[in-house]
Amino acid sequence: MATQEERLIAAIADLIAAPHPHPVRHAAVGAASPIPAHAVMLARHRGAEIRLSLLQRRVGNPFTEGTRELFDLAGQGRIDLFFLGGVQIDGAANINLLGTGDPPGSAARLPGNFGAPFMYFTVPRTILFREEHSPRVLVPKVDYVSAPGVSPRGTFRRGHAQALVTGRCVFTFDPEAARFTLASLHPGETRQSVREATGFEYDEAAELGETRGPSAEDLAALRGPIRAALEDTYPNFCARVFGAKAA
Amino acid sequence: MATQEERLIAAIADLIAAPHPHPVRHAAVGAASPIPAHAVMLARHRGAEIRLSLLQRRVGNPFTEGTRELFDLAGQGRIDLFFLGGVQIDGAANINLLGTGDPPGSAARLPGNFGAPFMYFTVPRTILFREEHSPRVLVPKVDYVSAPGVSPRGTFRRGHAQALVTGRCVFTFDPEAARFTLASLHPGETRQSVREATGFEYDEAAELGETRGPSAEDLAALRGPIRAALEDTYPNFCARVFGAKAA
Amino acid sequence: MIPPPLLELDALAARVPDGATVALPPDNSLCPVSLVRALIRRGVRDLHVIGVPVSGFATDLLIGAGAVSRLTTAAVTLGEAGFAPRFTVAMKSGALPITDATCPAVHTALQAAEKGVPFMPLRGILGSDLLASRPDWRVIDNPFSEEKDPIVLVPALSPDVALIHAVAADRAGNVWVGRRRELATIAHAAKTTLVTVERIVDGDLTEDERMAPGVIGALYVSAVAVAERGAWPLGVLDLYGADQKALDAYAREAKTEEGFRAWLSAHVYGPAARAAE
Amino acid sequence: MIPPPLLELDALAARVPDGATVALPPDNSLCPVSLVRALIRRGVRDLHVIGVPVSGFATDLLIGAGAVSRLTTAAVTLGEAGFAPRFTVAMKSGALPITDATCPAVHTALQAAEKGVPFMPLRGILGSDLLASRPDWRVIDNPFSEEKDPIVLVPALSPDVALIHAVAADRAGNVWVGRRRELATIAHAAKTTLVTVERIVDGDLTEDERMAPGVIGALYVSAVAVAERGAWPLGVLDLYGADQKALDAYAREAKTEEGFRAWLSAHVYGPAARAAE
Repeated sequence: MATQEERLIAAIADLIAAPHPHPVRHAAVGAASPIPAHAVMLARHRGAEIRLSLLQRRVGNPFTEGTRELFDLAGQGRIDLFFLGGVQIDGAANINLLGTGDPPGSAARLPGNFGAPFMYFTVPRTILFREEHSPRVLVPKVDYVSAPGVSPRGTFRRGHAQALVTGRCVFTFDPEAARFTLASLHPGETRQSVREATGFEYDEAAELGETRGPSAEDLAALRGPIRAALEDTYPNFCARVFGAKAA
Repeated sequence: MATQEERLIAAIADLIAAPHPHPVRHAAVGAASPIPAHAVMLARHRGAEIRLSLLQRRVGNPFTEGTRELFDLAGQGRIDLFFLGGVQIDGAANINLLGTGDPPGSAARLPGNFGAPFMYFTVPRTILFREEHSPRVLVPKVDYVSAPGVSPRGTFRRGHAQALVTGRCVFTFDPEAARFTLASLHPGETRQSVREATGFEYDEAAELGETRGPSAEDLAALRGPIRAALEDTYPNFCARVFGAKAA
Repeated sequence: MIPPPLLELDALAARVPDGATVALPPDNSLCPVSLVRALIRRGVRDLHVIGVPVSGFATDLLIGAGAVSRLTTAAVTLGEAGFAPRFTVAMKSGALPITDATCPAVHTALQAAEKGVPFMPLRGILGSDLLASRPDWRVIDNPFSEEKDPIVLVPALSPDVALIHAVAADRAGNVWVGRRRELATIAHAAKTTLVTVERIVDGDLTEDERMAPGVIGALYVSAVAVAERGAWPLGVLDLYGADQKALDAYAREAKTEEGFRAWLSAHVYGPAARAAE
Repeated sequence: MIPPPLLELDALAARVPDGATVALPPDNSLCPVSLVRALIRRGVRDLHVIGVPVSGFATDLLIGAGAVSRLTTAAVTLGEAGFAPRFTVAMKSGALPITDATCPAVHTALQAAEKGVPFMPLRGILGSDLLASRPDWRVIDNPFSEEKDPIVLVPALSPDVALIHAVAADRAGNVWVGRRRELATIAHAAKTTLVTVERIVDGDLTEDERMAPGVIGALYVSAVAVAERGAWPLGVLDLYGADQKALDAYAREAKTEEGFRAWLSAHVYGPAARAAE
């Protein structure tokens, strides 16, 4: 029986492997993103050739030019996939990492923009991920635009959000229309339950299936070799999701 | 008895110590400049607190960011003194490192500009040094301006040539007038002999003495501890000027 | 070539003037926490703290101690320990003016200072509210493009003081920070660089080709003090890890002013804290 | 995460297409001379060679072999051995189009590519004939200055191929260049980076905090070949020095076309030269 986290990992791994004009050869994942990191590892386990750079590993991180290197890599176009979230995400894929209220941050102040205002433009594929799926997160219009979901023509931009994965469903994003489309429902969700939990407008795919969960082989990989590879980087997550460590 | 090289070293050391709005705390010297390097060492021996960065030392050079660091240092304003020469130098302190003829380089092609077009602006004190003092070197107008001696107001520039030292004399430079002034004659030279060997116009100091040579203590330092410090960097020069190495 | 002076920690802290613009590395990058504690003991005031590129534990201490009058940073977080408690309180009360940034813009501003140019361009950012909040940034049309191509220019940032922790210093004042090259950029960009180190080593670090790539040369270093375990409760490369329990305890206790004061008493002002330095 | 392939030297040389824009480090900075000899053997043509920031022995070989159709560099010199003979002859005959530069402009152009921006500013240069000869550079008024403040903008330069020599590679394809960080900048800026190394080492260089600061990560490395003494007659850090006698002999012999051909026969085409690689 797969956990919710394992289902989300599998859903993101499916998105990584989905047909897309820009293939993923190199994905970068931040310290606070265990589910995306596991998803990249699962996509690799399934056969994709992807380099995974885990940021902020204390020992043995892949970068040798300090924290600047991640952003230089993205600027060079050498990072194909990045993950972003936000305290708010709106229907045009604008993301808010800074805070809510007017002025922004007065209601709730979050840590800040990090690299999002840059990475959303320079990395060709972004998967938005936010487990909480509620009207306070998925809003009609973000209180603060850390980075816009789409840009006017003539703006340097390598890509956009490919999809938004939440605890309830997967939305795909169409940058031409600047709109999300509900693509699949996680087990137990309905068109109606998602509609009620979503503060922004979106379209619905005609054929709306259940989000594909992890296979038995996926689960064995996640609980075995992938856990072993990521345990040092995400000890708390691994203990919580995969249970006590095998001796 | 001092050699010609030792006299030039002493003359440059005197210029380094001369009153100037910008004191020298850090001098950088290239691989092809043994006389300036020895001059900085002599100024230090006489008591000045100067850091000397010897560029392009194969082992143990002071830079840890590659060859870029020299130029970044200069850009930061952390290099106070640099030395430049040229295949031609004119009366407005324009320097030509590239070549002669029309088009430039067609008569004689030199290696190229190196960092001169940048260093002449970003380093507050430049001492021009060219041992050959002849009408073909000291010209009315350089065939190619690698870097200009003066710049229009409103141009970012930290300083100018302080002086020009040749095998015959020392000229000081006045950037307001964009003119050199003959300041001292090396032994054996006269106002007339310098005039005849100089292709550009210049002024003459009212009191025109002989360029001060090295003291007995200077010579002992040059032939002893300074030689020992620089022998690895300038082996050919040290052997030629200071004689066979003491066992 | 007099090397930078080797001082006692409190003497190093005394070199940070009130009102200075002070650059601090992030929590995972040789952050000089002992020096920050010494600064709080000396009662430093009115600092403009720059997070390079983000801020964490050390900045939260300074905010709680009332030493910060402005903060410029791409984010403030204690990482796994959660939100930075004194930052969160200060933002809620509106007491702390903040200039928000984004990580690459902080690096770009320091690199511009490192190269001695007045600005550098940076992609992205266009259409964000971040850009709207930064009147000190400019947007121009890329002069090299035939077509309309707006691009952000970030002005150079030269902090008054860079505060960093290094693994070691040699007697010439060269310091070793390893792969954390952003610390070199901070030192290059800053007017003054004050460094705490785990230890002093013999020999010249720039003469060892294996060590040289991780060195910040002495000519950028204004003064050095030894501070063993000087990043605690943060970590230092592979020397020691972050003390996650201590950070979790801080994140919990410092949620209240009272709890923060108790933390300061125990870990900054207390005799045990002083004796440990 | 397939590592870059480990090839034979000639197979590495085969990856440099005719007509490519090729960046080469200077003579004192891990210059891949064995690879350049292999390129000449394969008869490479029509290269646009970029000196980073200056050019020396390796570029002179390529010029003499007729492989260079354009040269962009801040200077060409053999250092203590004097002028570069085939460069000097080519300039005299007018056969080699040259784009003159200045060292910091070369670094700036590569750093712009490294950061993914279309240009970077650079101080100085104004009023020089160098500026007049570079229509690809622009002068703008510093948008951050109240007063008139002209400044040069240099466009980003992304070479097709970077050719570098490194001390070692690990089996993951990470290569160690030590303090020669300009090699990292070349690799970051280039589309393809081909590396010769003195040797292959066990373990992961990025996992060793002492080695990591001198590493160019595998993700920038396209392919690797072992070339022992691969910089000869140039030197490699503290491993071996330049062979000054060999360089002096080259500078002397290559002054004539005949002498240069003889040098190639002995050191590039000869069976001894091949056997040595």
